[in-house]
Amino acid sequence: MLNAEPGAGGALPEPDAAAELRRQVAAFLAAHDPAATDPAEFLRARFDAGLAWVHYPPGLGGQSLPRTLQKVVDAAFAAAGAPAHRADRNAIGLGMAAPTILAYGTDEQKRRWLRPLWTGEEIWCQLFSEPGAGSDLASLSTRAVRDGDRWIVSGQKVWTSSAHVADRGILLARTDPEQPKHQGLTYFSVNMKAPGVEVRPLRQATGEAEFNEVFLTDVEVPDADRIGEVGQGWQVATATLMNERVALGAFTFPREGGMIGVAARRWRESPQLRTPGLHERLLRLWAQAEVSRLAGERLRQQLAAGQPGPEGSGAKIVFARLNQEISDFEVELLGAEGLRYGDWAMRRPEGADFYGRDAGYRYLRSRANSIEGGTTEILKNIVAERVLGLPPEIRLDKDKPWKDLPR
Amino acid sequence: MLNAEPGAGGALPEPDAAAELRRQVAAFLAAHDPAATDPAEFLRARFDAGLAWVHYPPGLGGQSLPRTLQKVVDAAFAAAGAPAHRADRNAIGLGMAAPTILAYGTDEQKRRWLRPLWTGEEIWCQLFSEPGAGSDLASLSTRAVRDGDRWIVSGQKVWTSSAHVADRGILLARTDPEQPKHQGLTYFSVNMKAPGVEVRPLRQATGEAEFNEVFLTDVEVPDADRIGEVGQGWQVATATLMNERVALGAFTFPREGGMIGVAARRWRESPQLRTPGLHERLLRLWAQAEVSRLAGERLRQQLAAGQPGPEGSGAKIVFARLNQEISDFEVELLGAEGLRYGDWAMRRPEGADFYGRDAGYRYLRSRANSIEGGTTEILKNIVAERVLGLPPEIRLDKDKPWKDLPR
Amino acid sequence: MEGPAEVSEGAAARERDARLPDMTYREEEVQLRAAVRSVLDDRADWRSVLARTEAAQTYDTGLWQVLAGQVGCAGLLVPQELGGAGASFREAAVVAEEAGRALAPVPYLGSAVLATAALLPAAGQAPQARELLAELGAGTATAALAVPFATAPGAPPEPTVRIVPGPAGDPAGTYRLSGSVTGVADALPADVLLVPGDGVPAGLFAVRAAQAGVTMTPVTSLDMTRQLADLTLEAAPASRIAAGPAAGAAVTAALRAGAGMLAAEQLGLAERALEITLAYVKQRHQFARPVGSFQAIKHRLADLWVAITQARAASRYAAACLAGQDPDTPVAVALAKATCSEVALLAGQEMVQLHGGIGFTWEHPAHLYLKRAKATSIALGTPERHRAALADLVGLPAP
Amino acid sequence: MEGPAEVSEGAAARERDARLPDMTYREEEVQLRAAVRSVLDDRADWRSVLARTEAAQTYDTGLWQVLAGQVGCAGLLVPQELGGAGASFREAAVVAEEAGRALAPVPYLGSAVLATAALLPAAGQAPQARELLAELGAGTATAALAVPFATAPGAPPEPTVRIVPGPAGDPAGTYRLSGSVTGVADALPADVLLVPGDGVPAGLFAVRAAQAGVTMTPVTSLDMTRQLADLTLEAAPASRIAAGPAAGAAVTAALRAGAGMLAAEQLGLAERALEITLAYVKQRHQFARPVGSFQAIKHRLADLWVAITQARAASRYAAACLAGQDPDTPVAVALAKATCSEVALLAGQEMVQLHGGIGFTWEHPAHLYLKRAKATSIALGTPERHRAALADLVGLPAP
Repeated sequence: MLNAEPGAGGALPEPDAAAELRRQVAAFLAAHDPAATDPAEFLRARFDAGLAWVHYPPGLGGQSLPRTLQKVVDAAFAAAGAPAHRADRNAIGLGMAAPTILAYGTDEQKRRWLRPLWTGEEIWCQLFSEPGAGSDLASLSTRAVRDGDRWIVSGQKVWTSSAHVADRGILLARTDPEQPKHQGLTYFSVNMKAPGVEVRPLRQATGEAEFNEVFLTDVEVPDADRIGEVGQGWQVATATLMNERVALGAFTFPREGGMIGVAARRWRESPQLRTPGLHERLLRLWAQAEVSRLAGERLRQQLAAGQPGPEGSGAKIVFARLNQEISDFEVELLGAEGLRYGDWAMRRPEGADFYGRDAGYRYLRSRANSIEGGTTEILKNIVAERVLGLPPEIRLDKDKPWKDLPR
Repeated sequence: MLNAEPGAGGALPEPDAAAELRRQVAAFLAAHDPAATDPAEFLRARFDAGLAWVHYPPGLGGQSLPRTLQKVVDAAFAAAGAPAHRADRNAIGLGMAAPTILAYGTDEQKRRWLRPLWTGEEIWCQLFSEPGAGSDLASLSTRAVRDGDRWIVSGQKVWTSSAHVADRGILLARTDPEQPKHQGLTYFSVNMKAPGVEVRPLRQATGEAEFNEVFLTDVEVPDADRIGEVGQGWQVATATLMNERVALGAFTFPREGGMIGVAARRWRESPQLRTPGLHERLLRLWAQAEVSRLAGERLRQQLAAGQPGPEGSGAKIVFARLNQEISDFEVELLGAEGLRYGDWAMRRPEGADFYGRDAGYRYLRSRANSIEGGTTEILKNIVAERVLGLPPEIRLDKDKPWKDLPR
Repeated sequence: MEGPAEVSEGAAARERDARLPDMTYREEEVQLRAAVRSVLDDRADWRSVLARTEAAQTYDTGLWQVLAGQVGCAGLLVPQELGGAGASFREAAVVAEEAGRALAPVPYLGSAVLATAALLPAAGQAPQARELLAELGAGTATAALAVPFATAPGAPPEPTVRIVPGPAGDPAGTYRLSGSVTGVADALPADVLLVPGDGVPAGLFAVRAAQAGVTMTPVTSLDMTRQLADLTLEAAPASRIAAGPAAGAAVTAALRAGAGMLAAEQLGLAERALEITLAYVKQRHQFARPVGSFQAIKHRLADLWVAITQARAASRYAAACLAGQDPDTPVAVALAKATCSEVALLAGQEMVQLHGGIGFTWEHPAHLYLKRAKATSIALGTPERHRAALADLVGLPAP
Repeated sequence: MEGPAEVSEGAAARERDARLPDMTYREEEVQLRAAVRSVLDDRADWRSVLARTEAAQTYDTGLWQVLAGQVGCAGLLVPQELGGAGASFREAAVVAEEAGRALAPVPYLGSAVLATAALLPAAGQAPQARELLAELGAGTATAALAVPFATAPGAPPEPTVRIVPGPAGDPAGTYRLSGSVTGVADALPADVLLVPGDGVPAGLFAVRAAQAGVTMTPVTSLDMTRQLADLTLEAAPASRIAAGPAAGAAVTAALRAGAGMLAAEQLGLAERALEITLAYVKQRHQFARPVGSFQAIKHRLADLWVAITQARAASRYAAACLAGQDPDTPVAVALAKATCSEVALLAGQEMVQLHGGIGFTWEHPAHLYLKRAKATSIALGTPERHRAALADLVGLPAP
């Protein structure tokens, strides 16, 4: 999938290409006055002009240019006060669905889905995890049964962000229970407004619901909305998840930028709460947090120098552990105040709000950091097997038909 | 094996039995003046009088009395200044070999071996572990091949305490490589002075050698020295090891009696070495050590009240961890002095000397606490499977012939 | 090879060990446990506990009536001459363990332990204390000790409530109190508040909750199963239970007993969290195997079980010392609260993690155990504060 | 779902990040590593390292000749105008990593790092410093900084050596020193000792080892691969390298650089310990499976590997800061020494444990790694002392 990414090379050297792009944006703006054009109309036109994501192919919003040039275009549009495509509202669509559609979709699917996805007119969500299939995603049970040129889908999905606002979802479903589990899966795009799709908020320990459960009851999916071949679903989904992992590494922290900054500030502001034992813990956590920041920066430097290493595999393990230990420390530091909680009311936030809420929230929310996006246990298996070359777990489930596996 | 232990009940109520034993000892002492009798002769006579180990059967040094009465006899002999049988020099003989012989030996073997074992005239050692068979003892390779009424034994044993002073050893050897590993083993008693037995000290990280390697090269063992049936070796050895485990639980600690006492004294004596971080660590370790002592005492109280629980399974795990953490702390507390070591000279001590040597020795020697007598990893498996009822590891080695197993 | 004990410093040490109090569960304690568990199994399954957290009344007064009145949990520590059971902290700890297992939303710790223990020293002198103890023991009233729940036994804070002048018509023996106390446990269902108040002399006062001048504000609490309250007094009528140093000593004794019983509660919590987690990992399959068959999971659960065996010894020792008024009680309570706090927190955190996603949802008990574990690790003194207390108690001075 | 970074405090923060020095290994550093490793693979396999610990000379002067003279390790930090390589602490750290991997019994840390770093500040003023640097860089002499190896950078102890009056015939510029220094690293093979001495003014003095009045007593050391020595001076002739505050500053700078390079050594040690352990658990079978196929073992090794990735970042950051005389150097060195000490110790302890019995025997390298790890965790400041230094450096004040 990473190799299928377009725009690895461009026709022009970068400075010239940048100048050319700026010329194109200027010409586009001359033809479409941002102040006078309907925002959706403007974005659709921008897409059609190949100025949406420049590393995508011509006709699909781009010009097959290097990805690094995207910032040139974005800056030029932003400077002109052009309407934004609200990438934050469609993270799964842009980060996971779009590259998958590009790599595995038919020409017709690309034409149909990519433009409204990019403009934000269609929000996408991801229907992968199930109550019975978490770490072992390939064991999922949601069934898709063929019926002529359509599929009838039934099952339950879980941990679905944005499902309550989404127009479409990428769906992994079992099309052949007689096959071993990785081979009986097929990948679809499903209309979230279709009959039989029911979205319920999934309330979590913090009191709120960032995620949803999605119940699928005899949902009709046209075969035209299948992405990839029948039985190829695992391969397509793996590519999707690889895009997720690539996306995670792209952020940067300043010193004391993360959770440790909150704890350090609280320490500085609260001399009356300090004790020798807490001081030891804080210094240890501060050192670990700063070193993990340095490790992240070092990884970025290596990538920039063309020396990718396996070090990234450990970053999420460390991140989760530190978030948990630091927030644990913070609640203890607060003492009496730590026994109070902001609000248990059920809400629908867009995501975790580590810095807008209180210490108790941070403590609870960070518990999920070692579960979501790959449990720490699974990540350690990956490090042990893929990085250290230790023998894999004995697997009894790879070759038997899925229907015969214990569940 | 525990059920095979003799002396579970006695004919007389305990106070009467104690008085009767005291009368017997008095009569014995009247007949054998401790000051005037050769010590070995005295001990042999004491054995023959049934006053050696009173819970053993008549004719084998005892009177089938409850084990708790032993202290009556020992106290009476000690008060008279009678020669001791030096139990400390023959811990494996008394603790492991003797109960095994009693349970599985022939009458002739019991008559031949138990008296000199008890008197200390014959020291025993244990030839079980091998370089290739540690945690997985049943995979051992030492071969015993039958040749008429004798066996020819070849192989290498390791971690053998007292082998360099021992007269006899209990030996586990493979007699049938075609059988699955637990079924092809047989248990022997071997003469440590026989041709082909070579004992070499096994030097350890501390510089000294508490243990030996024993090389067996075509050693002849009479079939009369086989203990138990051919192929029954695993069962017999399991009984031996269970006696080892029972022996471990019999000690008691006062507060600050163990390694923590050394560290606490050092702390009290050395104000100049104290730092806040070390203080936190010491308080934590002190609390853990004291709680582990309470847990041991609680276990003893439960046993005394006839409520045996599984809690003992965790005691050695905690003991090893604390010994290691406390000695680690102590070396760090010492700082500059911790960089020095007493003596790397190769010596042959009887066992670990945790309190006679320096902090560096304690640090190094305690590393073995989580390996010897069952690794912490194996003990955790035992807790998980036998106490918590979690599924056993997938085993691929139980039913195949030993000779076909990967090694 | 080495076993867990080369050291045995002779007869003197063995004698001292022989003095260790009985840390087992005695027959009558086993029976009490069964009685309490049976009630809680019936009336405090986790779904009803969860529902209660969002009800108007977050305490289950009906359940408390059964436990207090029928099972006799409220009067365990009340002397027999006052109608109580005249039992000891050993039995009280057994009830605390069960309350912890179920996260029962009842004011057992606040009323039957903290308030009762604060009243006991005054029972000889103050008739009000005797009357109140009789009411508490019979379950006809509940009380709460009005100190912040985070207070550690060794460091009772300065009173935040003062004696103020009352109107001319006050009957003799009536005081008036003003001030506020934040984060009080088990105050919401309390009929009577025991309030440390400043004045000449300072004292411990009993204040009826249902009267003018007393305001109780529910606190949104991290532990939803034991909701705290902020208390405000405005010239609220009060009677004095103890005065001067006796008042401070009563509060300290109550906090120490409370910390010991809270440790027992944490032990019960940890045990139950492990049980639920074990059941889950045995039944939950991933990769066509029970999750509990993976060795890394097995070892973590073994670690937790071992930690619980240690916590149980510490908790039983504290209960036995409190019961016998052993001079080692301050050490025992510090050990128990420090140990059980950390073990309960480990259990709660492992419960969430080993359940995976489901353990992070509202509709699963894991978060209730986690929140109780985290809150109780702070309540009545953090592990660190209890270990710091050991420094003086056992002579390991700070730098 | 959440990734490792919701926070990004805008452009200012990103700019500060952009200022982070290069923490990768550059091409010339990779080449230097290969050259050093090749020599050490040839001449410092673990059996010869073990044998050396019981030889009369516990330092391998032949090996040091090769590393210093042929590979140029001794002169990395010596300026080019004095015949050195004029390289930086980045390259010096690479050599330290390799020395740590092999536990090489050479005075690299003592002579090429500690003594060299102590001389560098004086190179502008003192001709003796220049001459000595040239000798050290060329490998024709080695030196040691005569402070106890346990000394942390922030807390140089009071000098234990004093200037004493010399005989009448002493040449001008000659001082006489008396006193003793215990536990000095890399002193045994040293030709010259750099001794902090008390007097008016106090100073840093160079003392030739092979002369009357200098006694060096080998210490039986926990780390057998770097044997310490106790030094006694009795009116030993000395020349002054630096005086007054400059002397103290030179010692502090040397200790800080030494701590940073020792962290690199610990990183190398940890990596090699992990490699050897991995090779063992892949090949060692118990229960007819490689020991490394058991998940609990796999997860522990994964934990160790993750810890090493963290240690590498800390170590490279310290080396880069030292190389660039970055104002963040004190923070960087404290982080590196605290982190790498703990990771090396973890690696050494896991190496012993995961080898089982064989890892506890003399005839296996595990104990050598363990002893080096434990000793270096104390040397030049324990992790706790380095973290305590952070309290001031980053503004996290003690209670």
